[in-house]
Amino acid sequence: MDFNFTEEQRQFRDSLDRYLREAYDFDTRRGIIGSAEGWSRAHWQQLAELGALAIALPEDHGGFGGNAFDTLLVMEALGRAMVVEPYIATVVLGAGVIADAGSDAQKAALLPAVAGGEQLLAFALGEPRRRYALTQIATRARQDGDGWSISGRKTAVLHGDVADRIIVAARTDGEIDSAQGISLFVVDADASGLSRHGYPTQDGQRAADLHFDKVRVGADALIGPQHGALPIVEKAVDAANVALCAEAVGNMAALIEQTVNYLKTRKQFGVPIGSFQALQHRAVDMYLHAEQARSMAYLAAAKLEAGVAERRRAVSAAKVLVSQSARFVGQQAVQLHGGIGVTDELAVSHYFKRLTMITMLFGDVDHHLAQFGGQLAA
Amino acid sequence: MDFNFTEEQRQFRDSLDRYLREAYDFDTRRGIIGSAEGWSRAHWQQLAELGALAIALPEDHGGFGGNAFDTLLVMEALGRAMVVEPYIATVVLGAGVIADAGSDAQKAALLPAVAGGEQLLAFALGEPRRRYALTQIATRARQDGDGWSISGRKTAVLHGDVADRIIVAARTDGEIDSAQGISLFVVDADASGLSRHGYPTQDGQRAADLHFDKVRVGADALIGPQHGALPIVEKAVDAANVALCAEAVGNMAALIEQTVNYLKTRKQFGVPIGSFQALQHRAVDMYLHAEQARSMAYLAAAKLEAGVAERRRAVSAAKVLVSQSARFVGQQAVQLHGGIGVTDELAVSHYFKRLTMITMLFGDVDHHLAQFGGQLAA
Amino acid sequence: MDFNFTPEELAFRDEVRAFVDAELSPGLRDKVLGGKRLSKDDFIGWHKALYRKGWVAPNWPVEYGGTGWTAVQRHIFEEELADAGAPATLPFGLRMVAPVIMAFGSPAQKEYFLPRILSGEHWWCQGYSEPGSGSDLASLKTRAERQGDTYIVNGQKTWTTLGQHADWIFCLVRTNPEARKQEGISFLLIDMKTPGITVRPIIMLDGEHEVNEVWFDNVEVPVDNRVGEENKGWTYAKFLLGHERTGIAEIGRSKRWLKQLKQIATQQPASDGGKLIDDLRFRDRVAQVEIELMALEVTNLRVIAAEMEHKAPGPEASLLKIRGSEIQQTLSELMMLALGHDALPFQHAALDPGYDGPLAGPDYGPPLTGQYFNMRKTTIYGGSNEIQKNIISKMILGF
Amino acid sequence: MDFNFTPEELAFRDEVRAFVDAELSPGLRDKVLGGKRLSKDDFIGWHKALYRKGWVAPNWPVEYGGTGWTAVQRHIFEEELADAGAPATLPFGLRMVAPVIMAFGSPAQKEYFLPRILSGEHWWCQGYSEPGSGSDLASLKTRAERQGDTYIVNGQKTWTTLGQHADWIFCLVRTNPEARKQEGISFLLIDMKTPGITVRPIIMLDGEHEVNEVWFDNVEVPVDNRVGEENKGWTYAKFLLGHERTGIAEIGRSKRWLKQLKQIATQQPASDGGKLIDDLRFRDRVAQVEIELMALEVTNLRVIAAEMEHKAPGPEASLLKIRGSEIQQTLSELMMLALGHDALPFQHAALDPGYDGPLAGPDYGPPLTGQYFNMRKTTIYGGSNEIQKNIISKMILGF
Repeated sequence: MDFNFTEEQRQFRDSLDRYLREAYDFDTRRGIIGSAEGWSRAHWQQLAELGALAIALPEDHGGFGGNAFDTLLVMEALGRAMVVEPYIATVVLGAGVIADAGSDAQKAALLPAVAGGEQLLAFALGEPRRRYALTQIATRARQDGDGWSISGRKTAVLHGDVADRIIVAARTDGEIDSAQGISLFVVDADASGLSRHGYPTQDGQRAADLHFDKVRVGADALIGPQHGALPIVEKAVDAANVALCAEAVGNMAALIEQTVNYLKTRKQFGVPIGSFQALQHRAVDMYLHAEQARSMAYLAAAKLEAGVAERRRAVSAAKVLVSQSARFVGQQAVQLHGGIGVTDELAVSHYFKRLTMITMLFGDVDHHLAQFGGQLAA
Repeated sequence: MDFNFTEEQRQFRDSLDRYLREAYDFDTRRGIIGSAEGWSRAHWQQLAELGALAIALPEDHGGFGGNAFDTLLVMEALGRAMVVEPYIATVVLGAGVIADAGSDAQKAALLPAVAGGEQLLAFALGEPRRRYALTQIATRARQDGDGWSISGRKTAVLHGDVADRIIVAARTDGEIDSAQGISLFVVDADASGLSRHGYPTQDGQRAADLHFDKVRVGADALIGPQHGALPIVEKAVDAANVALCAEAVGNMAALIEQTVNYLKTRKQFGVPIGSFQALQHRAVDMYLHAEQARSMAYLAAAKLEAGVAERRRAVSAAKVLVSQSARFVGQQAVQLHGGIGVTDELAVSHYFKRLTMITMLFGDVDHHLAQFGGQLAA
Repeated sequence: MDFNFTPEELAFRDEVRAFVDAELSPGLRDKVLGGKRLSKDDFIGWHKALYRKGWVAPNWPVEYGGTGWTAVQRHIFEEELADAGAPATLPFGLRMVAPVIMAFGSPAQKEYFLPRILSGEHWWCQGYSEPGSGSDLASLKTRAERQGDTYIVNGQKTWTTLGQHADWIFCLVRTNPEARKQEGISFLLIDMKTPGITVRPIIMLDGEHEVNEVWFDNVEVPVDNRVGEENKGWTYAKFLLGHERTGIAEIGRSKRWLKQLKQIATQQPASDGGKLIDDLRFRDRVAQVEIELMALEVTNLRVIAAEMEHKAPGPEASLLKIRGSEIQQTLSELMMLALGHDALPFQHAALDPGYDGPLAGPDYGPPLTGQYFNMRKTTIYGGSNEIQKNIISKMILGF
Repeated sequence: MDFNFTPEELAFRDEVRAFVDAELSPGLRDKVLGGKRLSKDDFIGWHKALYRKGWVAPNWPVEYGGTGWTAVQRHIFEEELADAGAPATLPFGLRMVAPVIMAFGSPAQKEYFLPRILSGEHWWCQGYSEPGSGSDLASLKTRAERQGDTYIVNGQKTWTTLGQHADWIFCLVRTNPEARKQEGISFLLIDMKTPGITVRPIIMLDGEHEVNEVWFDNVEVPVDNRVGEENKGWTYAKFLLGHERTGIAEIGRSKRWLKQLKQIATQQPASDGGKLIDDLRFRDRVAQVEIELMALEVTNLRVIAAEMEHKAPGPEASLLKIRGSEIQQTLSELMMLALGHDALPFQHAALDPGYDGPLAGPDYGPPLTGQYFNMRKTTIYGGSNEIQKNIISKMILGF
């Protein structure tokens, strides 16, 4: 057991933090959100140059071969700066699925391009009128010659409007809710029959509803085994949840720092409001939540390569606790800022909104509590 | 609508409070708990003389014909003083069942004697290895000549060791968990075949495990319809829960008063600890809980004579909220007292223990949340 | 104690229902129930309908145009209107400045302002808070210097709700900078058309324009527009704050939201493909908040009954504010949670009545996430819940 | 970062398990796991077994008889012992007074006391708190007046855990009543057999005798039994308090309780007649506390790793105290709740080993309600959680 990051990891984190602090401040972010695209290709390229996109990708395909803790460090830094670029969609989900289950040809085609910042990916999973269960897939892929024809609707696809390629989960067999019969395909974003309705999200990022209307892909579009992609989907979603947990840890660290500073400087009744014990203790509770959340993010990262049951258990546990912490820290940061906390002007409300969305992406507290409770080891 | 008590009710409450304040202080109570019997016949007689036992019993049988709000006022006063005498067992449950469903002969035989303080009753419902569902009754009553033979075990029967007569819920038909086939009987405490193992309870009261081994009773022992007693049991338990809620309201009022006084007088760091804002706000939270609990106790009392669905809904709602309040107020009262709060010496730990048991008697929070949620009106 | 309505109360409820049926247009009703943006005309139209019926100011004495209702009647009225989807009347004229004018205003002020507040001719807004003075209201810095019959006002107010529509603003201003901070304040009524007043929008975290900054640059206000005595404004301010908290429990709206939450949870899917309302965990969350709301409703009635006896709003109003705001927050949070991934899209345009563009998720979805964000204000405004706890601590528990 | 045990760590765990298998008697194990009362001999017997193995003082430097383990080894050791049902070693000698003697004691004190603490020959108790000084420890009033080579001690200590068995007590006493309250305190080691000492039991809310009052009536203490300098005792006291919090997260015991909770919930019925553990609501409560405990375990390891780097216990220990105590309380509460109506009987005698009288409810039932009551102390003792929050507020957040 070892509970320290390596010297290389610390240096990498520091360089990333330094870059974001200098180049990606709150006003810069506001400008990016307000732009037509809603994200910045220039900053994405900078992240690529810093190695942040390649860090955890396999060395054979342009990556640095890092592990889940490297991804965690990146996500925490992105969280501190509230970066809106498509890291989870492209790197964690998209490249993650390819690295995990793609053919050599798929890896060679996509991973170096992701690492270099040239390719954006998205992962189309959720569907209208469905909630969080990963088996609730109605989108169909039918064999069509030696390829496939995909039809169905996907919703709230993270960065689905800006991605160059979409990895889509579709049913090649079985009924909705069946664990069998799910397959994954990679589809060009400009494929004929694929229409995208993009929109900003509540937290300043982008997402899209996708409509697949007999979208034709070749046999080489299939990722992993036909009918048997559920384990790949599960692992990808677990990885995304760990990334979200790490991002939330970064969000919370920044938010607590800003809140404590505010309490120390904002004066009422002639004294800093941070001199009121009830507010001090609230800040302490925020700190306690954030520290416990950090521990769970670490634990989940550590278990990401463990056996399936152990992995899923740890990830659900982390998502429960991090979400509860995110909710408390976000709500209280707003509350302690008072009126200014509910305006668009300060970063605090933006952190709060991102933290709120994190608690609802890829399974909320109830969903993960159910999943964890179903594996309650005696 | 009217949210005030009548002048008579206020006077009655005041006289009861005055008596208990003068004659039933904490040391007196300690002496009663430490006695061999664990309750005081003298104080019981005083309560009878004050009219507290008769207040809500029917006028035809020695009572004053009061309503659920009168019982509520009594219970709140008993709660303030932490009275350990068998009011719920004898008056609310025992006499309540007789008044609700007993024959004229049963009423005549039992109610005046209860009102006068001469008869103690107990209600034998819960069984070993069962939880809170009222249909989980395995005790059997078999027809035996023109009477009945009762066999089975009852546990945690409130004041079951001191009662003169036991009202027992037994199955005359059907299997465990069946709503049909439950009947009620009144049994002499010294009946042959009935053995009692009495014990003190965690909150300074008394209870007993009862073993019915072919206990023979006559046909006139049946209370209400054969096989059809579940509605009577439900109503009795609802009434007991309202009484417990009212008692908890009294407990909490006294506990908050004592805690606030302690905070104002206990000094640390040269100042009363009540000058610390975090502790003040904790006391405020106790007050908020207690006020909401009081409202729910009133609401449940108001609905005790309403239709079954409305009654059960209100009672479960009250039990949920009052229990949650009782838990918070009890725990925080102990915490705010510090070390002295976890000793046997002060009343605070005794209130805490009683409040804790109240949350677990006749259904805990989860049980009543389930019951309420099952009737979630759209 | 009697929790049942009397026949008279039931008849009154029927009268209220008949009025709402007749006067509340389906269009306005659907806007309110659907969480769409309300226009200035929406508010004024409904205000005038209530005015015509004589019901716009239940909190006013009968001689000024009040209704003379009992506490129970007011409870019925508020609950029925909220349930039906009527817009709330705005408090700034009817429930804030009007009681101050009645209690402390000059005969001329009463005669001029009160009828226009009642009729809805004047839209009022509030000039209390400043950027530097939130909970510590008395530290306000906006100055009014007297020059003959005129005050020259300079400074800045903030959090001015719907000030963009207002005809008049009531302001606390500092008329004596030398005195202790509570003792140099006066209470002015200022025409928003006066030269030198600038209103700037503040965008809230949900992207909406609801509050404003109001800047005063050498604004001339006649001394006749001062309420009461010079430098005694703090007394009137405290009087107003006591009245402001009436109705702050927002029970009517919360009951409507609870109903809406159940409808949404009946329509939204659970993870297993069934209905979300049948998911035990979600159902328990709904049940819990329903129970808390039941308790708050009784508490509210108990407090009103006690106030009727003592004839003045007491510190118990702080209890209603705290629990009422928490319940509103919980309800809005549950409605958002019910959406699952449909909570994610930010669909600003879809809140405009008549929007018929593309929609992500169900049609009831677009307002819900922003509503949750917006409701965070309820534990902050009108005296933050921390301030309310200080009040209870001092006034009720005696610390 | 690596959350897996190394082969060496796994081998060490096997060694610990083999030791426990060989040395922990089934009788003692069952007492601990069954929540029965432990006798003085139970504690001492297990202490001596650890002493013989050289494992009784993992927190001591090797030169005094410590183990020289890594933080991970200590973690493994504590967890294995707790899981197996070994009694905890008592902190008063090993983890409170011993570090103070090592750091500030005279050579003679070190030579005399440390081996006897290690071997278990001396049972120590703590003389810190007084009735008037809880969180405000420095306000203590017990006086020690110097007369030649002797201090004459008068006063009262309280909350003296297991003082009824103790051979020695370490005391904070006031040697200079004139000085500022922190500056007139000395640290004395007092033989409990000295004339003038009276120990009186305090009965706790669960009916148990665990703590005591200790009265000093003209007790003569040799000046040689003072640790360090006169009037510098507050420095040593703070040093001790820093060490006291090590291990206060009680993770080993909480993990054992979690296991026990699941066993109980598997045996207890649900209202529908099934198993309680299959009741979703109860299962969720268990899951929630398990998740919090998982987090605390990692936090504990992170804090220990940081301490190994910085070589001193920091204010992060307050975090462990707060969350550790809350988790213990939750676990004890859930075990009680699992009992349903079986939580009601007060069966004091059934906690004695060998009790075979009548029993109400299941055999694991009798200790559980009292245990919940008793655990309320964990957020009070060792510096209440409010005090811990003050520490974090000041030392970590910088307020």
